[in-house]
Amino acid sequence: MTTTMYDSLVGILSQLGVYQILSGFLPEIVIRIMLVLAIAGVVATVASLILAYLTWLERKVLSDIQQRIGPMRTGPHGLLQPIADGIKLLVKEDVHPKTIDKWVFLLAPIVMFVPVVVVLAVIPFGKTLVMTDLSVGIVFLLAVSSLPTLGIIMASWAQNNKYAVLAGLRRAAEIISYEISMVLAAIGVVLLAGTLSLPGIVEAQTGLPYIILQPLGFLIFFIGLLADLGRIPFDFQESESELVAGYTTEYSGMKFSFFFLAEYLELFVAGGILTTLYLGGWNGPFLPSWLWFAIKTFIVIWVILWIRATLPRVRIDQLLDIGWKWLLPLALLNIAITGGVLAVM
Amino acid sequence: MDREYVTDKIRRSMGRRILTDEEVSGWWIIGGIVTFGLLFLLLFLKLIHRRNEHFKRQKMLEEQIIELVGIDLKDKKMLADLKAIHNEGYESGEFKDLSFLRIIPAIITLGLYIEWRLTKDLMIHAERQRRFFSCYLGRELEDTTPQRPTGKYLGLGVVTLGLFGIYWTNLIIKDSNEHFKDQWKLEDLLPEAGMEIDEGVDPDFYKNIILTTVDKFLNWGRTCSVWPMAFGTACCAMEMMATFASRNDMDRYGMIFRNSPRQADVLIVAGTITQKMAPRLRRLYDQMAEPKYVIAMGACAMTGGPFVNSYSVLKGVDKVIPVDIYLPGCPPRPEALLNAFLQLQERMKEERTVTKKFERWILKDRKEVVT
Amino acid sequence: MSDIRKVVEIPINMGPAHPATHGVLRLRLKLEGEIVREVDPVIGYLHRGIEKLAESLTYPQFIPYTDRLDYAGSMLNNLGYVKAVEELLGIEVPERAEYLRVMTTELSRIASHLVWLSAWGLDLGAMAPFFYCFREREEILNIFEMLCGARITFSYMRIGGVSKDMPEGFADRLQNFLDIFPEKLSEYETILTENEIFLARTVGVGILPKEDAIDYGVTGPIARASGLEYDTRKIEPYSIYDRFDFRIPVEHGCDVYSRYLIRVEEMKQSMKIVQQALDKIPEGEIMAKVPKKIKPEPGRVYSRVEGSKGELGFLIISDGSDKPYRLRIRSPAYSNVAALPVMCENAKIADVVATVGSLDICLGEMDR
Amino acid sequence: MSEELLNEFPHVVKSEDGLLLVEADQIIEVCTFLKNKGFDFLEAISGADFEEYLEVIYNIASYSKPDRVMLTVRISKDNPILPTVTSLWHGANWHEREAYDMFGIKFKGHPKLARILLPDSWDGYPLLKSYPLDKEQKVELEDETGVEICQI
Repeated sequence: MTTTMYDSLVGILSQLGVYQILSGFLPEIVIRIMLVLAIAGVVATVASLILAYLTWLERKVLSDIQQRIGPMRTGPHGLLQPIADGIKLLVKEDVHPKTIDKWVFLLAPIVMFVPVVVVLAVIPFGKTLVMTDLSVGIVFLLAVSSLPTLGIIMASWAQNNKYAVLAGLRRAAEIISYEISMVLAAIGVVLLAGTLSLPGIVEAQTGLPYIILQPLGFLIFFIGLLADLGRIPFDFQESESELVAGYTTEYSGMKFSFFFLAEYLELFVAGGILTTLYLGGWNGPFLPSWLWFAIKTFIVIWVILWIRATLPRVRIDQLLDIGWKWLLPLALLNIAITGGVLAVM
Repeated sequence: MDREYVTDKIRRSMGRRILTDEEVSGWWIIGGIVTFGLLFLLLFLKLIHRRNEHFKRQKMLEEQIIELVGIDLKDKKMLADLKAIHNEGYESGEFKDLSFLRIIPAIITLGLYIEWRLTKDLMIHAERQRRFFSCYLGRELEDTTPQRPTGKYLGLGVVTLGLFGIYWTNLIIKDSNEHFKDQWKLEDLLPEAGMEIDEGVDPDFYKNIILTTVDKFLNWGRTCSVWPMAFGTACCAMEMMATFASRNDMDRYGMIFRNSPRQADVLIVAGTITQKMAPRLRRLYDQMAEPKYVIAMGACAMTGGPFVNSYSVLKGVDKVIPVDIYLPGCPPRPEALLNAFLQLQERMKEERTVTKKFERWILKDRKEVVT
Repeated sequence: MSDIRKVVEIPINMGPAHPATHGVLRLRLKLEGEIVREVDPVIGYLHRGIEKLAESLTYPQFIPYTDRLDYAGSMLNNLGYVKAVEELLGIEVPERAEYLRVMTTELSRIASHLVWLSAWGLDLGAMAPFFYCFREREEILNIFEMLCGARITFSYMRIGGVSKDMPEGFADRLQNFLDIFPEKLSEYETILTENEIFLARTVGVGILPKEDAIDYGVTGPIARASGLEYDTRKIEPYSIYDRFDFRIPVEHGCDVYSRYLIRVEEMKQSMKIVQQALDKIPEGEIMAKVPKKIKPEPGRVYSRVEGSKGELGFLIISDGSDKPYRLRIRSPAYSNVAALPVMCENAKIADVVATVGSLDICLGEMDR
Repeated sequence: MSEELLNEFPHVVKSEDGLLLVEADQIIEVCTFLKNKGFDFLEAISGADFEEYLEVIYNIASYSKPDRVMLTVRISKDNPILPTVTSLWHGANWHEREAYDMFGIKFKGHPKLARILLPDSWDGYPLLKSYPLDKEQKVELEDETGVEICQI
């Protein structure tokens, strides 16, 4: 059984004697709720800080590749840029065009944002930094991380804008093509680890990260992840030269910033998922476990940004082609090989 | 530079004095004592604000006077002297804004720090200013602002655990009020006197320090994150692209292109707008979310430019949409567009969304606040 | 109950303010899902009435307006116009001026192609080429600025010559640029030419068969990409183009990838021409003897040059006064865009974007 | 080339200032003849307004040789109609539309003779000498496409 963040927090509080004092006058369930809320709050705060700075990181990485310097004037080296952007978007007028489907329009950003935050609950950030150790963690993760698509489709429908509808249609069409292969690729990992729990998978990689044992699976999963993120080369939902601003065309102000943030949080979560499943999670010598996790995650994020800066966009039917004709058979092959090898050994 | 123009500017600087040189009442002290020092915090913020505004105005006034003397070029020695005295202001830190964050050391030192700083600043300022105007008017003016022994006061403050600060604050209020009054009298003596009040500025606006601070904060966010709408029609679009490319890199200022007008803050009208295009431009502008700004880039967007005689060209986009910044050139260089953005940022700093909202809400009976 | 299998055609409006239309071109599309069934280009959003304005301006006064036709490569328009007027007047241009003209126009062609490459890269979703291309373009503009003081709208050519001679240090700077540019060009090619995704997006897309190219009067890189070996510089050498060693690239792919290859090759060839011109440039006058008041005899002339987008023609009808009686500009992009519906038959939306980008349209010249 | 043309078509005349004048109803035949002779490149069709008549100028060149021909058709101002050459070159479509847009010259048999550069609601033909250079016209948002217009 893995130590979750809750357990370690209780341990620390008991050592300090705070827990005993609290339990003196509060029923246990209340304390539990309080502590869980506190943990959730801390994780959400840290995550939102990280994702705010991911926007900064992206701009800096892009500008470095494009021979510019990127944000410089807002704070030293543009460090306050995300905050300025946030303030700007917060106070920007929230336009509600006349033709929208109001409730769906309103709910879409939330539907997009919430699942991404929920996924954070199962990702093991470090040896003891696990919020919940679900026994079916990987299933939960794969299921919930594809929910934001619903938000995108809702948003594109609600706006009553043809460009947005096209973006939504594209998204709906593409998701099946890569999502199945992604899940199948993850089965290889599950077979090797023998567990569905994410901390379990990480522990199983103590000696050897699965990227070495499952190179094919890693590749399929990575491509699927890129498509899931909707980033170049697969940014059909927002391909600005074709669909103006894609599914956010009619959104402004705060609602737009929700989409914006959800996308970057997805990026962070994607880095976390890949690290957990294939790069050995928090495993690593010398450094503390959470630092290893952070380093690996940021390497993944950096690679994704690098791809964005250099590659053109593929066409939607080409992704569908890749998804159905290449990724799916390869993923099945991957399972067969993994299963076969495991059976023989 | 036109002499008339500079004189106008001086008059306008003087006109702003009803906004910047605000008289603070002594009742604040009583209020501070009653609220156990809470109101003092506000008072200090207000004093800092008043100091910044007054010094800023004086700086501008002096600069304009120097400009004027430079145009006349009768007395070269006087010009050099004025410049030297003016530059002292930079050296002593007088022309630099005192940050509101200074309130934190002020709280730690029970207000003594800020009192000391304000007294010192005022003394330096008054002394320098006296010399400046003496030089300009050609006769010795008397020093009206009393010299306060700051060191001694500081000692007294420490000994009385900050209680002396109450009296000291009173002195600051009084001294400053006196200084402003003298300053106004002095300004009326200037040969260029004759105020021109900047219309469209509500004098009450500056009184509300909290709201203006919030506005300042929001404006900071806005100025640092200006997202232009990618809208280029003709030649100017080339230079617009060049401005956002590697050499000039507008991303340094936090500016990135958005393709959807809903998410854009500023519409750069780069190029000729024809009669056929004009309604669409209007539609595009309407689709943008408030607050929105428009830069008319290039001669065509300003007036029609070289095509002004043509049957199909709109003679200036301001016939269709309101324009904030006019940027001449055919086409303007990237540096010029960059400068236009900096000018726009200056303009954005004058926004006061929260203050206006608050005033509409609280003072419903009052007339619409002038924008 | 309606048949749910029935395909609904969605009319959609691209432009005039759309990121992929490079200015204010408007496309009315009819979509069946992702597939474009009908493309209807709507132009005229930048119709500035230049042809009418020309009738109220004297011959030299019109030169600045030519800058604003194809603003990506203004020198070419300058040359097109002054050449037409010179033919009308029968003026012989001095050697040195001819060399300067060739150098500047070929540089202008490179600058124009660079703009095209950068914008097209953005259309395809590749951001890096935009920044790389503008980096080199800035250097070309600096060279132009050194020569005539302007970055975009040069008005460098005059009737009978050019306005300014090479300043000191110009040759070195130009030579320096010519030395570094091949390296940079290969940098773009690394990003694009053999990139799998790029190939998937461009090969076989936006096909314009040779017969259709002829049918629509398509010129420039697009015609050459459709297998037509047609370049005014070779077929009817004007100025001093017959003295230089260069070749006209021709591709037979008829698709947008061929157009890309053509333009990249053209940049190399232009560079070669500039190098030769720079090496051989003679000393001498830069202006011919031109009367103070330009008053051509009544008559008409149609003169054509090879612009960066194709054949740029000026038809001038003179009635003997100092203003053209009628001035007609044959703009290459006008004919090229007319062929767009052929190229976009049953394409995907993304293909339409790639195709429109590959045409290298310049609305100033198209709508005039 | 012009000699050959003059021999072939007796109605084609060379005017004193060297223009090849073609009768309006013969233009298709002349163009077909030229196209068969290798003049396959229609460069431009331009209009011009003269005091007594309107002119339509055809610039025809070849993709393979440097030769070119300039044909001129003179038509009356009251009834500016002549046959279209879109059956020979699809590229003529837009050129003829422009001539219609700017001069009001009507091309018989043209597939879609509508304004091209100016908005549909425009009144008058601006390149005619009688049209004042700076006569502005206010343009409303055309609503021919309904909802589409709401989008950028």
